[in-house]
Amino acid sequence: MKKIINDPKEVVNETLDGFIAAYADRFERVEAIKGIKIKEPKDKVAFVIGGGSGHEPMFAMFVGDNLADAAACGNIFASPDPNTIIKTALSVERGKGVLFVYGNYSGDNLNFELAVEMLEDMGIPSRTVRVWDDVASAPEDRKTDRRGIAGDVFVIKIGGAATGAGLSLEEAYRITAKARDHTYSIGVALAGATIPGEKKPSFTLPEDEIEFGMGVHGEPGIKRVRLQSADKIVDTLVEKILQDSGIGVQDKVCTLVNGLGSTTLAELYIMNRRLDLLLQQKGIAVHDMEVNSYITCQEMAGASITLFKLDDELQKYFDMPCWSPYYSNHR
Amino acid sequence: MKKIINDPKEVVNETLDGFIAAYADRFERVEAIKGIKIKEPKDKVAFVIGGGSGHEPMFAMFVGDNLADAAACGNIFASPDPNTIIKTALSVERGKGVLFVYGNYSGDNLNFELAVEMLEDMGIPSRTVRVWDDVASAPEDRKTDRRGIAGDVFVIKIGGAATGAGLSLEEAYRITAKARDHTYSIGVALAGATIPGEKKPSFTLPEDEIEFGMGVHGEPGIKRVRLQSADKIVDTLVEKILQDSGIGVQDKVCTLVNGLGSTTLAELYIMNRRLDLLLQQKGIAVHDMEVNSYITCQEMAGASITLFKLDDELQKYFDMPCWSPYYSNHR
Amino acid sequence: METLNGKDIRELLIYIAGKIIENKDYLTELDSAIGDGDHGIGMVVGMENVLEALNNLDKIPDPCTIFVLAGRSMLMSMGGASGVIFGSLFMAGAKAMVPRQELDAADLAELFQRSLEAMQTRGGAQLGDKTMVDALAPAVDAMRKNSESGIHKMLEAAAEAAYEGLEMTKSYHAKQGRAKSLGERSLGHRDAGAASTWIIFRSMAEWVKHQC
Amino acid sequence: METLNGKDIRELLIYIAGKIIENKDYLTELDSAIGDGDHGIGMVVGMENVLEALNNLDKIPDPCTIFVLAGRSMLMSMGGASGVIFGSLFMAGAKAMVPRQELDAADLAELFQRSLEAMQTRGGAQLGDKTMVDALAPAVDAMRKNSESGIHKMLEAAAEAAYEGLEMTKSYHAKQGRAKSLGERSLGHRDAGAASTWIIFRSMAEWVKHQC
Ligand SMILES: Nc1ncnc2c1ncn2[C@@H]1O[C@H](COP(=O)(O)OP(=O)(O)O)[C@@H](O)[C@H]1O
Ligand SMILES: Nc1ncnc2c1ncn2[C@@H]1O[C@H](COP(=O)(O)OP(=O)(O)O)[C@@H](O)[C@H]1O
Ligand SMILES: [Mg+2]
Ligand SMILES: [Mg+2]
Ligand SMILES: [Mg+2]
Ligand SMILES: [Mg+2]
Repeated sequence: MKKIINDPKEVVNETLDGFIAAYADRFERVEAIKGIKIKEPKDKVAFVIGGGSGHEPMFAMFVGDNLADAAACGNIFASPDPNTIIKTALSVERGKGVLFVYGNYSGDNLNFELAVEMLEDMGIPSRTVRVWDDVASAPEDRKTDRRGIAGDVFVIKIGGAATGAGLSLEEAYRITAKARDHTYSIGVALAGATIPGEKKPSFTLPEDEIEFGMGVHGEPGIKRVRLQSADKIVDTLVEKILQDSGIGVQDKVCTLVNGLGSTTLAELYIMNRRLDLLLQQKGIAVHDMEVNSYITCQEMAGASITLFKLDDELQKYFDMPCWSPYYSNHR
Repeated sequence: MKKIINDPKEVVNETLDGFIAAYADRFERVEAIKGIKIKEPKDKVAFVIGGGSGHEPMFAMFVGDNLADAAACGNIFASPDPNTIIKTALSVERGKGVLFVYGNYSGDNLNFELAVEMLEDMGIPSRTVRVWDDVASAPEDRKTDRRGIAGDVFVIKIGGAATGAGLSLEEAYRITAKARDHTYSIGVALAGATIPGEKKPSFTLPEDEIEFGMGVHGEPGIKRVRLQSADKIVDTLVEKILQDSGIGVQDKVCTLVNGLGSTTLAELYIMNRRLDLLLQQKGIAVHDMEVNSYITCQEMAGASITLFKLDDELQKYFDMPCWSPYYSNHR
Repeated sequence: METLNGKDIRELLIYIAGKIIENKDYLTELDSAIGDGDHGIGMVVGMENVLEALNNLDKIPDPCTIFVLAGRSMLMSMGGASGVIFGSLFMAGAKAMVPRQELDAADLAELFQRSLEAMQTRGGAQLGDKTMVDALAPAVDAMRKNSESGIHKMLEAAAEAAYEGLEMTKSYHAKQGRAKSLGERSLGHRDAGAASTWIIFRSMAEWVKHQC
Repeated sequence: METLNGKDIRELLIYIAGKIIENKDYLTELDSAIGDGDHGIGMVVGMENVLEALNNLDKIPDPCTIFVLAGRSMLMSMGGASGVIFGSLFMAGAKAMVPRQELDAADLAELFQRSLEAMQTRGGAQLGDKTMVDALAPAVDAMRKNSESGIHKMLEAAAEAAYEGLEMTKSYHAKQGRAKSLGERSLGHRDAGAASTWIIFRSMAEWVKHQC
């Protein structure tokens, strides 16, 4: 795969530079490391997100008003190191502690945990919400083994709103963890992706096959089948989510159809059409539908569906206005 | 190329359905044809855009507040037919005439012209701005032969603001045409794209080659070279635009780095970094930088750079707030 | 057969539609080389609409009305350059003629002559611009020259002239349509619309031959 | 050589770094099969940082400090699971030891034993979970068993045990790291981190051998 890059090792660095060039009025880099922060963090619990790069706009571009205060960025598909995490957190910490949200991966867990230990050694209270929304990645009784995928969006939305509302660390943590526990996703992959600077895609799929449950780094999924119609694909994804989550009649959800990179908006909307129809049929109320490529995986082809189950409290925070260059709430 | 679709012939139709499912509070379909409109058009000159589909979010998803009132959508890479254009225009016309913006292609010209003739036969005054921003597609003395590519974004932004400000058809036309005449783009392609339902990509490029000046439908460009660094690519693109446009010291511009489909945001930001640097070096002031995939070409890989030269009048309309699901002005 | 009535024109157009649909991939391939690769798709959409319109006729009107009907079906459904261009091919000339129950060879020649003129006025393409005009203009020319030899001979001559016109497009720089930005690089490639035009005239000649 | 001083450890680590960098594509390939294909990239980033740190030393500190320095360079720069895991491999054990000017075979065995424990506490991986622990644990075991035979023999035994551990990972279901969601499908594949571990121990044995 050809890419428009300079030195492969500088991809993340130069991406962040280019981002700041476009939004220098609002954001700045954290000195010496791969972090992005809002220029003038408010006097509130610091809300810090992070993870491997290569999923743009996630994570760096979800920093903003009532979203994250800062993002710690790793290399492509690699968690940031503890040094990056700590410096990023310190750059926006205002004496009220730090709430972290990141995806539940070995690498992220190890690095963020270490960072949190070091922060606590420095007397800075920190809480962590790991996103584990991918219902395909482990059975329900091993929920905490599940990967974090596109559900990040909802957890970050709520974390940003809860900290933005001036809640205490404990309270913001409680609500954000609840958001996490109300978020269910599953994806389908059609074709692989190449890490910048590498020659070969990290996985390939035969020209007539697709794979359900594949992760956003190309981690293999649960079932490989022949290419099916969009409607059939959506039926499978939704059925799996409803089964796992128990979401049903009388429940109210927000939805996200997330593209993985090279899948077109048209395809995502064709999926959304079917999703809308299914939810209507099942008597599930829809509060909001999002369709976009928020968590990509280089030029991987495929998409995921996320359902975020609302209760009154979560809806209140979901409806709070927010803004970042790629995600904003216009309600 | 595998795609997540149902019947290839229903791609546009189902895309629009899925879009309305997500935004039913604001938009609706125009009955019986492939058109999208805002639900409650204001009492002003109707602003209608359109063109072939397959470039999502352009055109359907640029309908919104102080943007287009409606969009007439053709099949993938094919202009809408006159019937679609007329019905779409009539659905938002409020007795003050219609301003059309579309890309300068044989097919669009023929179909929109025919539609405009029929509308005028019905007593509805109409004006048309064809976007011809692609400096690679014809020399300056045949400017009106140039193709419309990502520059659409700026022309639509200004057309939406000018009609939204309540200007007369003539006045809105004048300002929108000026915006068109201030817009310059050029692109580079890395890999081809496949129309849904077709088996083969409509063009391919060798694994180590890129092509400057290629159009957003894969129309061949002006120069094929070996893959280069992002910086070198941007240098070539910017040089060509500056040469052609005469933009230089003391001028003020808005910029857009537009991805064609499968090119990642990271790559676009790496390009933006260099663009910012070059403009600084040349003493060109930057009012705003946009980085996104607004005008795609299925899963084509590549990007374009657009410079939009501001004067006081254009800046005023550029700065007016606007909103659509994929494009909004947050100033 | 020395004249064609409404029923004949209907069957003729249905035959043409079948042939265009058969050749979808060939047309798309030509358009891929120097255009955007959708010409076959567009023509098939148009022809399917023609088939729907012609298969659902309550009663058979006069031949010009059938041509107009087919042309309008294309014009109002296909989109793309070819929607207007090929819609006009069937519609513009037929609309301009005084209605009559049967068309003889001279009438047919006149009809396509008028279509050609309307299309050039609208699209601005000249001979040598590498468009369907390069196949259509010689075909019309051949029709006028051979209209005294009867419909079948005339259409054979038209088809042959269209084919030669199509082959000639290989040697032209494109000046209209998507390929015009290509300059020299369009050399060596046939124009997709000219290929459709050739298929249309060849199909007409074939259909008439089958009736003999 | 029966003991290693600071200078030796520095050279040993530089040798390891070179070997890991040489094997980048192999490591990435293993990670592609059941992970995300970046293990080679991450290890190279870490090793380049180790090289930078060790090549810019003003004076040579004691061996444990060098190990800590190298481990911290990895831990604070690599990210990914392997940043913490392989950083700890060099850092955790060395940090826990009483500083001394030279390390003998038993000291080395103790150092890696302590690293293994720290790593398991932090990462939670058990033998058979298909991680680098499957190569490290047998290697440490072999070191303890062979610490009386001298550094070279001990490291040869450790490298061999690491290799056997690596080969064993083919028969395990992954229970840690990215591959854990794969279940049965991880069978037949080697763990990438175990391969790095083997390369590290093999390189240590090689380096010591070259000094004899
Ligand atoms: N101005 C024109 N006059 C005559 N024919 C034209 C003109 N522009 C395009 N064409 C014909 O249309 C064909 C392309 O049709 P099609 O691919 O369906 O449209 P599009 O270019 O919109 O994709 C060209 O091959 C050419 O023969
Ligand atoms: N909890 C853990 N304990 C020990 N080793 C682990 C653990 N998680 C992952 N690893 C090791 O790390 C390797 C993956 O490293 P790497 O690819 O660099 O990280 P990532 O999984 O973040 O992409 C695995 O092959 C495995 O050996
Ligand atoms: Mg990784
Ligand atoms: Mg087209
Ligand atoms: Mg075409
Ligand atoms: Mg990995």
